[in-house]
Amino acid sequence: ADAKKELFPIKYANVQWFDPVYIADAKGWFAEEGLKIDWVGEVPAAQLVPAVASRKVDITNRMTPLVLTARQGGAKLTLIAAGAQTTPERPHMKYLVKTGSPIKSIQDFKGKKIGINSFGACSEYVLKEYLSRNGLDGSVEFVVLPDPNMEQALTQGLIDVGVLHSPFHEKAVITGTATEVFSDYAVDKGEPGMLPYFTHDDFIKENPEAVKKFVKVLVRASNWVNQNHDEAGKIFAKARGLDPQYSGSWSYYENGLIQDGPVQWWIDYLVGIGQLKAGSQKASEVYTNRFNPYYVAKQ
Amino acid sequence: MIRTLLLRASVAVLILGAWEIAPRAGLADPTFLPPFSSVVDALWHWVTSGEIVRHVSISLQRTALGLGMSILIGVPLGILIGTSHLFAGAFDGPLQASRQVSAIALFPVFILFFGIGELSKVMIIFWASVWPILLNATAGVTDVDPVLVRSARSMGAKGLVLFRKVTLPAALPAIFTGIRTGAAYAFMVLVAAEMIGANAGLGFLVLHSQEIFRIPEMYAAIVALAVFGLVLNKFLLWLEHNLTSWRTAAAGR
Amino acid sequence: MIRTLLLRASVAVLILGAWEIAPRAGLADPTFLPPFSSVVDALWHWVTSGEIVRHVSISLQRTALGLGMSILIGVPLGILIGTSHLFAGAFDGPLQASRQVSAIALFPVFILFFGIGELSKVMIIFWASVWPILLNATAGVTDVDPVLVRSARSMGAKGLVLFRKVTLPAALPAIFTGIRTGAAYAFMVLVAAEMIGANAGLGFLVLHSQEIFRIPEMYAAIVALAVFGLVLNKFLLWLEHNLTSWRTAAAGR
Amino acid sequence: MNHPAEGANEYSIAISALSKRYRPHAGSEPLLALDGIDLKVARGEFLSILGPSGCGKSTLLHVIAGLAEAEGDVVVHGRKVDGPGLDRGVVFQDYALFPWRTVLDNVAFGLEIKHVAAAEREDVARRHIAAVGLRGFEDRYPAQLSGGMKQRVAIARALAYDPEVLLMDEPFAALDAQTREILQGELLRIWERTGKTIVFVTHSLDEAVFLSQRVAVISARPGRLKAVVDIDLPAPRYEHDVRSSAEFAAVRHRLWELLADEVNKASSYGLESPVQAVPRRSPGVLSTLAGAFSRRAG
Amino acid sequence: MNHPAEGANEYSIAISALSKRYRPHAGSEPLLALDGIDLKVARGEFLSILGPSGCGKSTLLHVIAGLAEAEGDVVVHGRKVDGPGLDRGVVFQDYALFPWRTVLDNVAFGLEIKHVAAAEREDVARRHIAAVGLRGFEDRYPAQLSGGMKQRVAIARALAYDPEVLLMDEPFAALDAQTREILQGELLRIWERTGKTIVFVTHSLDEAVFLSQRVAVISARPGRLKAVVDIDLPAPRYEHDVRSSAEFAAVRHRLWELLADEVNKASSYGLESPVQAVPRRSPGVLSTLAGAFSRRAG
Ligand SMILES: Nc1ncnc2c1ncn2[C@@H]1O[C@H](COP(=O)(O)OP(=O)(O)OP(=O)(O)O)[C@@H](O)[C@H]1O
Ligand SMILES: Nc1ncnc2c1ncn2[C@@H]1O[C@H](COP(=O)(O)OP(=O)(O)OP(=O)(O)O)[C@@H](O)[C@H]1O
Ligand SMILES: [Mg+2]
Ligand SMILES: [Mg+2]
Repeated sequence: ADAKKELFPIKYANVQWFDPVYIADAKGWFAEEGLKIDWVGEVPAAQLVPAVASRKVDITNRMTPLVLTARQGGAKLTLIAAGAQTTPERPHMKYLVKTGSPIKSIQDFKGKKIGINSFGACSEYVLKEYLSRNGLDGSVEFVVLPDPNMEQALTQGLIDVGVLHSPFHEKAVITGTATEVFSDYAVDKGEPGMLPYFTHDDFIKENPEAVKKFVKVLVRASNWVNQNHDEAGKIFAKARGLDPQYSGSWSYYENGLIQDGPVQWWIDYLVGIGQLKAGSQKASEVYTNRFNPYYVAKQ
Repeated sequence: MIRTLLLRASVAVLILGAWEIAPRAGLADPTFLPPFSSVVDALWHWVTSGEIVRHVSISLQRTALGLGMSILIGVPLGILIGTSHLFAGAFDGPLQASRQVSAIALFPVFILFFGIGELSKVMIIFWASVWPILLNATAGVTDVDPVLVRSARSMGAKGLVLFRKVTLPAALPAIFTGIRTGAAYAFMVLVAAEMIGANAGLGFLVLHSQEIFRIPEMYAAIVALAVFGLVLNKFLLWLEHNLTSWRTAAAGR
Repeated sequence: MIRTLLLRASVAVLILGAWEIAPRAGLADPTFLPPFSSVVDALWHWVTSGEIVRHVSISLQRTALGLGMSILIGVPLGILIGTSHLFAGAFDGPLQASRQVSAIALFPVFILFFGIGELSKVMIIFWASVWPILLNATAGVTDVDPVLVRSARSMGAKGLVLFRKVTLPAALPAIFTGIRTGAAYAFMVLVAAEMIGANAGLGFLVLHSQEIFRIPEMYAAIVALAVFGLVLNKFLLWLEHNLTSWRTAAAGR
Repeated sequence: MNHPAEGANEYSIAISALSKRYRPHAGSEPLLALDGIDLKVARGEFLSILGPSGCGKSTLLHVIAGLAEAEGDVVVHGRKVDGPGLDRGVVFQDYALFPWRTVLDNVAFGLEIKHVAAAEREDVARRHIAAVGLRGFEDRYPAQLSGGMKQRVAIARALAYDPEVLLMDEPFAALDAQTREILQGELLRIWERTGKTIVFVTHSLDEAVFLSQRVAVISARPGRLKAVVDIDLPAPRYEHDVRSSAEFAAVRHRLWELLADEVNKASSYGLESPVQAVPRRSPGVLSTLAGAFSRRAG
Repeated sequence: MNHPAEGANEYSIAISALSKRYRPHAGSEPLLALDGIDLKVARGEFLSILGPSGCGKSTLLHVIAGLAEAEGDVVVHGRKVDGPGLDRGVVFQDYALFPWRTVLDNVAFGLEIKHVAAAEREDVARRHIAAVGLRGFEDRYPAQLSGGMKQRVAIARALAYDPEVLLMDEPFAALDAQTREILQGELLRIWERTGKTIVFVTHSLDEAVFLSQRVAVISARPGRLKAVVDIDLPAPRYEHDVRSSAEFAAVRHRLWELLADEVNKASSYGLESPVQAVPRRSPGVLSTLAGAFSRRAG
């Protein structure tokens, strides 16, 4: 009972997408390390970075470019684990069209209306990069739509292509309303598809042990997910109240180790489009693996 | 009486009937507008499982706190602006500017200052509902019949006494209209408020149901929200009726 | 006059000065509350680049259309409810229920019926702003002094003429209060409306700046929104003042 | 004098078994304001209604105007009254001017309803405004006028409108004695020229006697028709100094006596001991008041 | 009779060089409502103010009450008036009852302000309500009363409050002749017993003569003090049939003459041709009206 009292609380938001933290929490692995996930409830995706930056949430995961722009904006954030990875089977995003649509490849995107969940992040940039590599610069129209409304907009023909994340793309594909044209694996084999975990620098300074333990549990859970996708999906579905048939799970970087590549990809891209000042951010300063037991072991 | 009830009932049946038939007849996509009966099913399920109580009570608490704060702050402030030229001159500008700004736009600011706990939700509701309350309180006290004020002043009433015995009762109907409008807006932003850091509440239920593709549940939550709002509104009307009973007496023949 | 202006100016300077100094002095986290000057910088950048024009004009168009619809529908409907017992009996229930429901909760329904183009944005603004307009129009016509109605009826005025010449002018002040409250709410949901299918507009700018953590830009957009709202509000006040000039004349000494 | 003929067709207004109940609070005992009034007014007649305050005079006028519902029948020009009509014009006790209209537009209101052309409308309205001594005030709003001025606007408005029957509720009460006498004379002139039927509520005995062919006296609550008194004074009354005549004094006295009881009843309503009609040396109605004062002063 | 002594300390109210301007529209020519009024009222005096409608009587009362600002000085009991005070009570021309208070609570209002204990307050209020003949109506709201009843509530309210100076704006105008005479008598009794200073605005010559020690006559717009007339009638007037005396008739006539010009000026304000004071055979003020009617009828 005493040990329970001393569990260190980590303020954590209930994110809409798949997250191994749900698995580890369900399996009690955090408690084993003396941690407790203090669920603060749902926070809109757009508010996750501000929430961590203002220390109302301790750790969360969002795409790298958002962390980079936030750092430029003055937020003291650091990536502490690699998180999800785009693989051919389990990509970060899928480009869906209504079943039966004549759109079959990137070439068919020309002049089409594309639904994305926000500007300034993966949905916009990865597709833009892919379009420009195919000589289709500026040939599409982007409109913002929340992920939950994407499938509806596709069905009603309000958009031609929807950029969907898990578990929304699973639902749309499984119900047969939409078909995948390709996934973000198409761009540099999914290099920009990393969905890393990050926290506030002050949190690291004040609670290095807690960060270490968190990363340890996270890596354990991520590795477990990589081995048990179906079961992981079920646990996630249960935690979210989701119909298990629509639940998906992501692939995770081996042992949660962050590499230069995905981070540098984004730095280069953002500098290229003028969103980041050249030389202002170095990949090695943006992330750290020093809380990762595997990294420490390697040292 | 009976005729009105019949009329009301038939209009309700008509609307709900259309809702039931449209998706079934293929006039609307049942994935996005499921038949009303499935919505009732979902609602019924929550009721029998008792789950609805948890959501309603937390939403009620947030609304009551937010609206309560709006009343406690909006009414006196509105009255101050309506009565004091100095105050109106000084604060009218900033207040007018502030009220243009949506709570949704201020999410990061709310998170920064009030966190993501109950306080931020209450503050969002407060932010949305305080403006009509303030505006109507100001209008109420400015529009008080000068003849009555003159009469009371001639009897030595001034300052707070004048305010309490004349300005306030005369402004009460307007203040109540403001409170009812404010309550409606408290409801409107309940969903927005429960976007931040919630895991229970009717607004949360709407959003969450949508996220996890439970569309009938989403509508069930919307219906529950509407019913909840109606009940609150009726309560406020009842309160208003009792506090300004002289108006009914005057109109009654 | 000059004293009021001075007072206003000094309060404004005080507030903006505090905004400038607090983050610089470390009293507030400059990441979240950047000094006012950086907000002005961002705003100035938009102005010189002319980008602001695009956002303001599209937001203005959406607000004007939504609010215009609210007035065109809310005022007559409110009046009908206030004057016709039959109508009130039939539609009061559904309307009261509807107004409890947040536009945000209804996103799927709006998309279903109005798509993701301009129409859905206009409808969201309409949805938010129509209720106070309707409510106040109803209150306005119900509260018309019966003595005046009696007097007009005795001169043979009835039906539409009675309405046009007595009920409407008597209810006008209340209707205007409703329109101004409605306009404030049109503004409040502009941000929500521009969550759907937008790629321009002040609300969009707020959200987008938030997403990419450009906090000074976010505040700049909020300030632009507030200024825009203030201008609209002043315009409505001016209109009200001109249409109900008899009130000023009565109060003027 | 054009005394009311008894042929049914000659009646402008025929009231039978008229009763009116008010319900002060929902579910409370109804208050009987008028009780079984039977009254016929001939075409072209000038009838005044006298009675103590609160006896139901305004109520009766409203019922005739079709503005209030009541039990019993009111027939105007052979048609049962079931609402206000173009044939009856009302001057209200509480002015009832439209605050958002200028004096000119208030006076023109009735003409607007009758679809009189704008130019003629303004012309007629201006003449009526001048006639009640308010030239120069055409563009004022009612809130900018004194009490008496408002009342004069209300009179001009009802006259401008030109209905067959005029129902006037203490129209001259707020006027000064002189203006009042002038307007009384003018009202009689108008009545003679146009042959309007006028029902005139007043508190003033002199006014009732000077103006009317008949005076109906209503009793204190509940309002019952106590008496109808014929006033047989020579016409046109404004051309003689009728007020100084012996007949005038006699009729006035008769009405005074009729009223005295009623006023007593009305004033002592609920008092322990009824008071004399015109208390001279006896402790009067306000003696309790005086008592209160001396207690304070002492 | 207790004629005003000239010692400065004896004055209850001293008005000097009082002018009041209204501005009907922003930026428009101001309207001069009162022009250079000089008037002193002795302690315990009963002064009436007479004048044509719209001459500024109500305005003058409001200025004395401290409810309206004006140029010039008003000194009450040696203190310059700069707002309303507990020493002056007002009965307003337009009742000014609080619609959300019952009759009882309306009458008790002034006592509430004076922090009289609840029980005594109710007791005093009930006695005053009974005294104006409204017992049984304690729980009614003003909207449920007739015009005269409202006025009586307003009178009871001002008396219950017991101020040293009473400012009354046509308090009896809406009452019937009988109640009016009764209340006039009672007002005199109260005045005598309590030694209050009363400033009384009225339209009625008879009322002014019967009640007052002095009558101030105000001229038509702009309101100037035209004359102050002493009324030397025996006291207590309610004990004799003062109204029938020759002195009464004489004073009344003097006032009539003073007023006649003014009323003419007021009524003919803006008319092409001024009208005679009491038009007998000549076309009167409303002749244009009559013309309008016959044109219609023809
Ligand atoms: N608020 C106001 N704005 C402009 N003019 C006003 C206002 N109040 C009164 N007046 C004007 O001032 C003049 C005097 O008004 P006041 O009410 O004092 O007259 P009065 O002598 O009491 O008349 P009455 O006997 O009809 O009550 C009038 O010409 C009136 O039109
Ligand atoms: N709306 C109402 N609700 C309840 N009672 C009312 C209402 N209107 C009038 N009464 C009552 O009806 C009675 C008659 O009122 P009415 O106004 O007809 O009197 P009146 O003879 O015109 O009096 P006055 O001479 O004082 O104007 C009064 O006792 C009054 O209290
Ligand atoms: Mg009456
Ligand atoms: Mg006056």
